Amino acid sequence: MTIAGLYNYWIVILLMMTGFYVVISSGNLVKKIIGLNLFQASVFILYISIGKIANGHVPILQDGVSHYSNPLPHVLILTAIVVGVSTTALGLALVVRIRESYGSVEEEEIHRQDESL
Amino acid sequence: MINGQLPALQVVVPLIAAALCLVLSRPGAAWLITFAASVVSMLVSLLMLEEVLQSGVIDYAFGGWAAPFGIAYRVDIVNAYVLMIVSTISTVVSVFARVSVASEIETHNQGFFYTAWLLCLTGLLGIAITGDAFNLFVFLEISSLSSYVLIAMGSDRRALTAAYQYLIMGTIGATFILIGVGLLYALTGTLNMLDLAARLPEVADSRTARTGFAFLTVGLGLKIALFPLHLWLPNAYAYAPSAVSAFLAATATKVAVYVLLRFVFSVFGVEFALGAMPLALGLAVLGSIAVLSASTVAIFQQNLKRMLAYSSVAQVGYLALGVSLATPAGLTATLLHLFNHALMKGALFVALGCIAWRIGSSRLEDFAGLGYRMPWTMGVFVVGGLSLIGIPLTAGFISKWYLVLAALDKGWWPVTVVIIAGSLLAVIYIWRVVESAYLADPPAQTAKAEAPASMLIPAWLLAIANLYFGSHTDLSVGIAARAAAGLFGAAP
Amino acid sequence: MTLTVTLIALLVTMAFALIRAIKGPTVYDRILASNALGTKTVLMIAVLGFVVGDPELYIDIALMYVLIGFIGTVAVLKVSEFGNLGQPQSHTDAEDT
Amino acid sequence: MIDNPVLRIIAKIIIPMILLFALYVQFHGDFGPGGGFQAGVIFAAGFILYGLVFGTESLRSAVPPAVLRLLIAVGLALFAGVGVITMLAGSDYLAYNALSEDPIAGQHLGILVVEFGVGVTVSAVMITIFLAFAGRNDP
Repeated sequence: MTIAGLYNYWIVILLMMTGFYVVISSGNLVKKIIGLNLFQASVFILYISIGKIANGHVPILQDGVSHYSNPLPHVLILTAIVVGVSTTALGLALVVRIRESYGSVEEEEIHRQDESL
Repeated sequence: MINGQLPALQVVVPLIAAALCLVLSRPGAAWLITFAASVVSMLVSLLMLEEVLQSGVIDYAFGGWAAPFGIAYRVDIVNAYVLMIVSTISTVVSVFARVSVASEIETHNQGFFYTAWLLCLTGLLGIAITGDAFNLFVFLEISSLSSYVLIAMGSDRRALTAAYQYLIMGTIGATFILIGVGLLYALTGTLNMLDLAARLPEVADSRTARTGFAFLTVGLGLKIALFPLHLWLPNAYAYAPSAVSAFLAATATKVAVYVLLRFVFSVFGVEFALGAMPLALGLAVLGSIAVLSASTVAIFQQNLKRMLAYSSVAQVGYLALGVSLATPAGLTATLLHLFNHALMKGALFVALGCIAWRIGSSRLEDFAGLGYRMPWTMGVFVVGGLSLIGIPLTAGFISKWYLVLAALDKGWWPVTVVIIAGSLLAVIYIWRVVESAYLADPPAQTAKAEAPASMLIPAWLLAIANLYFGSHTDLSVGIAARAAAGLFGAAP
Repeated sequence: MTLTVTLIALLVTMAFALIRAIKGPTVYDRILASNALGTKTVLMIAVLGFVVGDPELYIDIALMYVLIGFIGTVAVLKVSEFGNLGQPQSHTDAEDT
Repeated sequence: MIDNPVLRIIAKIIIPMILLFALYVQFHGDFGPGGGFQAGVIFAAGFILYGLVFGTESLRSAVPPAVLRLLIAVGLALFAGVGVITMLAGSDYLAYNALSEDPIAGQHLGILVVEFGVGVTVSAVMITIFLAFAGRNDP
């Protein structure tokens, strides 16, 4: 029961490990960033699922509602999403520059070019 | 009135200066703003240090919301001490940066460079001052993102791959910290560090608390470049612009170490972090390996910036050893080394920056006869090197002395041996440089060609500070001891 | 009850669209499938608003999703057709380069 | 893509709607889902659609990079400026109560200005990012 009841954590762990695996195993710099995004997205889900309260309502003040979900994790994650977007943009910008100076986005090829210097 | 606002000013001044810098992208103006903002934040941090030493902790509630609801800044001796280190280093290095940056970075990018510098400073100061765990993550990311930009501006194309590597590893580390904070929040329902410290002991025996702690320490281990997680550091420091190497080497890992101390000692408490969890053993083992292996690797580096970067990894090992002792004496040594290492690495990297500016290289084979060509710059390098080794009458000696004493006090003989072995290895890698600069056959051209005064003055300031704090220990040791006692004594 | 049935029907069609987006032999199949998926998502958000009991909040979100989704489709089409996002180039230009 | 009449007409119809909706999200944030971050992104999305259909050159002449850079700084300055004003009024940083005689009116005014600053910065940053990537191959 608890194992099925905590399904949100299973989803988080699955996503997290998928993302982490992509970051570590992929030799393609763009794919690494995709993996990183997946990894971060899993944490966003972790936070948001923590904030949900059973039968809780959307946390906007309304008449006749007394039971709200916790809005704080949403606010925190909004900030974290902005950070994630900035990281992605910066990472992709670096990949563009790397591609311009090395002519490749494959890690092995870049290492080979650096070694031969 | 202004005194009460110091904690906010500490962060807001560099932030507004960054916005100004972005608009006035002319290099001269941008540099002036950076310098002015650094000076102002240095003054603010000194005033706060003074106030904290006199009258105790400063609390500051953002937006007028009191601590558990709003974001609260809380300055005690440890914070004020770290803030002082960061802002002072930024001021000194920014003096050096004007000429160095002008030669290494294209004119149209210099405005962005100084903007990123100020944002990095904002982030580092924010990490040190905030009393809110999530706010800490945000500032951590501000400083990390801007330091990726700063590193990528290095003139070598390998700076790009180094920055990319740092970005991937740094983001993983930051996300780990985010997970840790999230788990703590799920457990206690608060993000304020004081509240966390108050509520954690009740639930410390749960699996969530242990998982959160593990995520936090691994994430911070990445940020402080503790031994197996240090792979991003050597390349990042080696290919960054000289001024950035000096600034980051002297501040970034220090602030991350501060965060570790804050979480271990203030939030989780000594019994849980170093007693119930195997952190002390882990830090001792990894710290020892870091000192020995990184120092050994440093000996074989031809690029001196890379050599100093590996030496930084070794110094992180000393810091970890001090923490692992779990005694006030060990913590004092760590805090002392935090300050002294900022001074010596600042001096060494600034001296290297002067040399790179003059001869356009930081490789060992180009150092032949440099002791005669650039006597003043090499003087700084030698002083910094002696301090790094830990020769008496330099700052490095003091911190190592305290570290050895603390280890002996605890009866940890092997740690003492490791520290002394690390110093001997440092003798070797510094000696290689000195030998090549003074004793090797000088090349034909031996006319004196010094770096300009605006680069030499900050270099010598740092060198003199190394000597001063090597003989006048009241100030540094006094503050470090009080800060350590504060961390051990009570909640933040 | 009707709302629940609607939701289930939407989910089924979304699943079909997803299968086509993964399998789709050509780029256009995938784009069309993902676009259809986007449209279904908008509908689902609107229906969810009625299920939860305050449609006004959810309509805002649905509207935003429509507007942004359109831009995404245009961007993907442009990249697949011309290979870049920048120029306002016509089809003939692209074939020259 | 400018040759395609369908796309051109649709874009011309939809862009004003996107911008209007962004303003709605920006200023309705007190009562519904919304706020500066979201509104900034939606506002930028309108410009990005324009850039996609009519080319980055046209977008760049509509909002020159220097203006974008200024807007980033202005948004940040609005945010920080409100804090400085509250500090000058003798209260803590970003304590909106000090902005007006009536604390509730002060709160409203403060959050409105701060969110507007956030929105301006976010939209300027998003357009800058789009131009930086999409406009790379420009001659």
